[in-house]
Amino acid sequence: MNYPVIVDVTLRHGIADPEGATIERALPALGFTGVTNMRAGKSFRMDIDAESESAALEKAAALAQRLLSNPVIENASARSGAKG
Amino acid sequence: MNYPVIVDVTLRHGIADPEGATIERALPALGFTGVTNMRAGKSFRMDIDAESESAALEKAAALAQRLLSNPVIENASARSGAKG
Amino acid sequence: MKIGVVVFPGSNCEYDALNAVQSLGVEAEFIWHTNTDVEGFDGVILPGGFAHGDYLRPGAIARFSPVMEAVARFASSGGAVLGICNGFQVLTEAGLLPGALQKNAGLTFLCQPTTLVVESTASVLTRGATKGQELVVPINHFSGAYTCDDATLASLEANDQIVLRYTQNPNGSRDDIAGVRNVEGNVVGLMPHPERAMSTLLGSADGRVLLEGFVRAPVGAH
Amino acid sequence: MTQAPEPLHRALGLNDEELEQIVAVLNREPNPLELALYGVMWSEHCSYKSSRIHLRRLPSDGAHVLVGPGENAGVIDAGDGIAVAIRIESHNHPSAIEPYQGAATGVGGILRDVFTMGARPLALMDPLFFGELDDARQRWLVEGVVAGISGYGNSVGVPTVGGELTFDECYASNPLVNVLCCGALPRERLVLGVASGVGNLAVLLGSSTGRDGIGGVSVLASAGFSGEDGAESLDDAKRPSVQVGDPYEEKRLIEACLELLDRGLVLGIQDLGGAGLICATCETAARGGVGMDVDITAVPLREAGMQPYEIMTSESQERMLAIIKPQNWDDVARLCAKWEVRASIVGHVVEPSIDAHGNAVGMLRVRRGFDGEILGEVPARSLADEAPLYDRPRLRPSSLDAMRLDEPTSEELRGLANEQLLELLIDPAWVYRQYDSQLFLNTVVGPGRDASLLRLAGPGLPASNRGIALSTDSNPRWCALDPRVGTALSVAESIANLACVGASPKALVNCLNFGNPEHPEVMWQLSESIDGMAEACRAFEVPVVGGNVSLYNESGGNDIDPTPVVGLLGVVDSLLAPPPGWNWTSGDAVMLVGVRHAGGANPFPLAGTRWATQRGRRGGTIAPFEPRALKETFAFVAREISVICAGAPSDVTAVHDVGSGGLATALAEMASETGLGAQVLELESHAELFAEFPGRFVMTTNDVEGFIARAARAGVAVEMVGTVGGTALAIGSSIDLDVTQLSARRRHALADALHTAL
Ligand SMILES: Nc1ncnc2c1ncn2[C@@H]1O[C@H](COP(=O)(O)OP(=O)(O)O)[C@@H](O)[C@H]1O
Ligand SMILES: [Mg+2]
Repeated sequence: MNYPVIVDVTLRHGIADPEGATIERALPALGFTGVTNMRAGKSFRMDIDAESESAALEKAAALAQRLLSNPVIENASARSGAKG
Repeated sequence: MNYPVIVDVTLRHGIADPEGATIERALPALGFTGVTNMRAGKSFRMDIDAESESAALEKAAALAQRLLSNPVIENASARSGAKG
Repeated sequence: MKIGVVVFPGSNCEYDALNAVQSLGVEAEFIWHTNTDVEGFDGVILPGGFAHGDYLRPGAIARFSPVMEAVARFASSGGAVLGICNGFQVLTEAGLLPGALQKNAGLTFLCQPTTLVVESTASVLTRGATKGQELVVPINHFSGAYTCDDATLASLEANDQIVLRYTQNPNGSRDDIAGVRNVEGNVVGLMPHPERAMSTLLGSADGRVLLEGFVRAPVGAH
Repeated sequence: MTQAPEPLHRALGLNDEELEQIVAVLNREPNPLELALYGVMWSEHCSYKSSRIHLRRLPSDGAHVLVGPGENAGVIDAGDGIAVAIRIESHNHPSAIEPYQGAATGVGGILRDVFTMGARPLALMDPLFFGELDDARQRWLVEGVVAGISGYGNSVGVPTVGGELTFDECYASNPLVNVLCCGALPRERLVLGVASGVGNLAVLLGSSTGRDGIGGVSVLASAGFSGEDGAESLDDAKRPSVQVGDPYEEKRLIEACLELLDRGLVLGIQDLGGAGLICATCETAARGGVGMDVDITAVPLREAGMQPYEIMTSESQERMLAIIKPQNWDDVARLCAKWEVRASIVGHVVEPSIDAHGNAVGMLRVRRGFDGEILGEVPARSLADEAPLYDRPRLRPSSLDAMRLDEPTSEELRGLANEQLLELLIDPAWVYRQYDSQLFLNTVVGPGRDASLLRLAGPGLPASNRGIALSTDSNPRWCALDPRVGTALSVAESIANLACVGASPKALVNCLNFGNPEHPEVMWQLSESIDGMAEACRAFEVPVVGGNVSLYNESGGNDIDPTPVVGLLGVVDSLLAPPPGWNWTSGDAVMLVGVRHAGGANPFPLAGTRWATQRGRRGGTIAPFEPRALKETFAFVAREISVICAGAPSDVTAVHDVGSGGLATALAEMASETGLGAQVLELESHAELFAEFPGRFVMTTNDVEGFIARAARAGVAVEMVGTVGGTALAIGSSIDLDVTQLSARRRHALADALHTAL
């Protein structure tokens, strides 16, 4: 079976995020106030061939660790990409 | 009140995704098979000051449209970032 | 004749653009991005660089700078506007030019000479060149792959809006597109850097024909 | 059995004698915060305690030297009212952990060293050393480091114009990432980081402060220093984190600082590098002979709950300290606001205290509020300048004699020269094409040639037709066999590279990458290498204006080969036309310029060559260093080329020095760049194809007699060895290669080894 999966990659706590900070600084000028703690991250959607959804998620988690994220500065997690 | 919100930005259907394609090509060499349709996207987490969660999500959706995505090539949507 | 070079925080080719224009004997001045008008200028250049660090997307934050409203007004009244590299990205983000620029197909920054073909001379940038002319001009970018949907491409073709193409596509740009213009031809954007090809001492003087065209008396001014 | 907890000073990297010395300085026990300050400031990285006594042997004088070693960057007078600043540094260990950010923050740091002097950074170089690429981790390191330099350098808007790329198994777990920056300023604007004038303010500019790179001090987090129970775990929030570079912040910081200097609003600026705020404040105070009060509550923080020692020692990037007069504060704040650079008053310059002997002693006081509690108080100079200096034991490695006798010979490999040559050809373009090498419209010769050559021009500089040339060089294999001679030859090699673009050397900076200084063999290597550098710099009359020492480059107890990297700055007096480069023309005569044979017993030494190393032969005796003939050859070549740069006609059409890979490689590189072959006469021996020793150049000319006559007048040996033309590179009976094939092989070698697309 083929399962849609999403891997989310976010910066680890305490790691500086210049991109998020720069976006946040730009917001007031655009009329957006009250937005704080902006953090930029990445996501990857893919279809995974596996026995079950949980097997697909496991595979995605391994992929996330090995290739899609840099564990020194990022956290990664996998979730189902099926429309809820 | 302050609500955690996540904005997901993905490439529009039909727009080429060299990053996703490159990752997909690299997978078999790393021992990952059966992964297809890899698409790279972005996500932004933030805290939004609003009356209600739905107001926060509305604000985030506007932000997503106006700044966080480029509608020429990307789609964007907002969701609650609270731990489910 | 006076050319304005817009400076956003993070721009880094502003001096190069200024020097290139001045080397053609034309007056040029910086315009700080918080300015709300571009009055007194006969042409405006958005230079290369990394405005706002290229964070989010190249040009995404810069296009909201106050000066961009002025640039849009200037453009709609027929003023000559040129976006080079990051400036091109800003113009597409601002909707002043069609399409978008994505990461290079190879996912690395590229600094190398490219050969361009002039596809249309109906623009403020290429009016001094001849159709089919080949020019050696360097590229220096990470996000230079020109992207648009099929309908946009068809209309670009139909309206002769593709101004420059690469002879050997370096970055995965759709249809080898290196530069485009708006329908009227007074707004042009390109990824290669003509201001870096102004003298054989630096490798090529082929950019001169482009910038000389740009700094010529404005369209419809005579 | 529970182990006794390690005493705090040792956990902070201070030994018992150092603690005693601190107690003597303070006349009391230091408190934990004070101990932490000494821990970082007296670390090897900040204090050079193992190398300083040796570095003093390097010559640093010259009539044109404006600022020598010891400042943030060396500065020379380049003429026409322009001063040029140059500096090199390593970022080896951070790059091994997180290659992208490690390399990126290395670039950021070296830029700050240069604009601290008031100079606008105009060029970067990046000597890189990795293990062999058949290992996936090395490929990951290479891609990450190159992407990091590209990502930061391009965005901050300073061209990266050259570097080096070396692969050797000794760097497998300890890659070296060195970065050099060169900048220029109007001569009269030179500023030094001095905090003079009681009542003046220390203003922190740039990023907020987080827990980034709190190196050795991180042990405090688990040492119960914060007053909590010592069992506090190193959870995610407390773990010292990787420094993340923000080139956008740095770009604004550069522009803001240069504008502050232009407008005369600052008395001095100092970058925050290793050891962060403590280093910047104590160094500026020590230089000015004054005291400084630092208010930790005035430092903008990125994270909650940071301890005073964390605030004082954090290595958060993109920060500078400016010393200003109080009446200028409003203007400074306004200017910083324009560039969106944060500015906060964090320090006050105060009167020095008078000690028991009646001497004025500038005290650095860390306070909670300028009128608040004093958390720590130490003499600024004791932190900045009075770290203990060590003359560590040195020992010539016992294995050296046997190694030197193990001479590689070419005998058994005759007949395979074609393939051997192809194996040596690597075009580093895959690396440098990721770097913007053209910013500022100055780059006449960019990366990929012998040396880089730039117009000496930039925003705010007086007009000039001069050019500056830059080259970085090292040869760890030579240095492993003979650190003294190997280093001297590396300096010579660097001068040869400059000569190829018509430049004569004006100043040298060095980055001494060595192993563990507690190994006597490493200290011997370091000391020998410094002597070799000193000897070469004296012989060639090149002052050493700065340097950096990176020790403890080891892994699993194995030290890297000694890797002294030299960065050389040269000047071309008139740069109106590009130098000829490698592009030879059909019909030209190929001339071998310089002494054809190495001095000493072996005319074509293969020891330490790339050819020998590639075949696992790491022994032998390298060529001796004989400066007299080298000097004449370098001067001749530099003159021949500088004439062309000045716009005069010349019969010389191409030039390339014979460097790593030897004569065959130099010829192959010229053929490959031009797409044109050459017929070269039989060489004296197979070894001549690949032997390495500086002092030889390949030049082509369309007037053989004229060229030979000029060389004869200069007393320089030249021989015509072949003719350019055809589709093959043929060298006697040993090499015959199709140029198209050779070029393709060279162009793809690196991308193929990295398993990536070109
Ligand atoms: N890491 C790098 N970054 C930029 N340029 C590089 C790098 N490595 C090598 N180069 C460039 O490639 C050319 C060849 O380098 P190298 O083989 O070390 O030269 P040489 O042996 O003549 O000193 C030089 O111009 C150098 O600047
Ligand atoms: Mg060389």
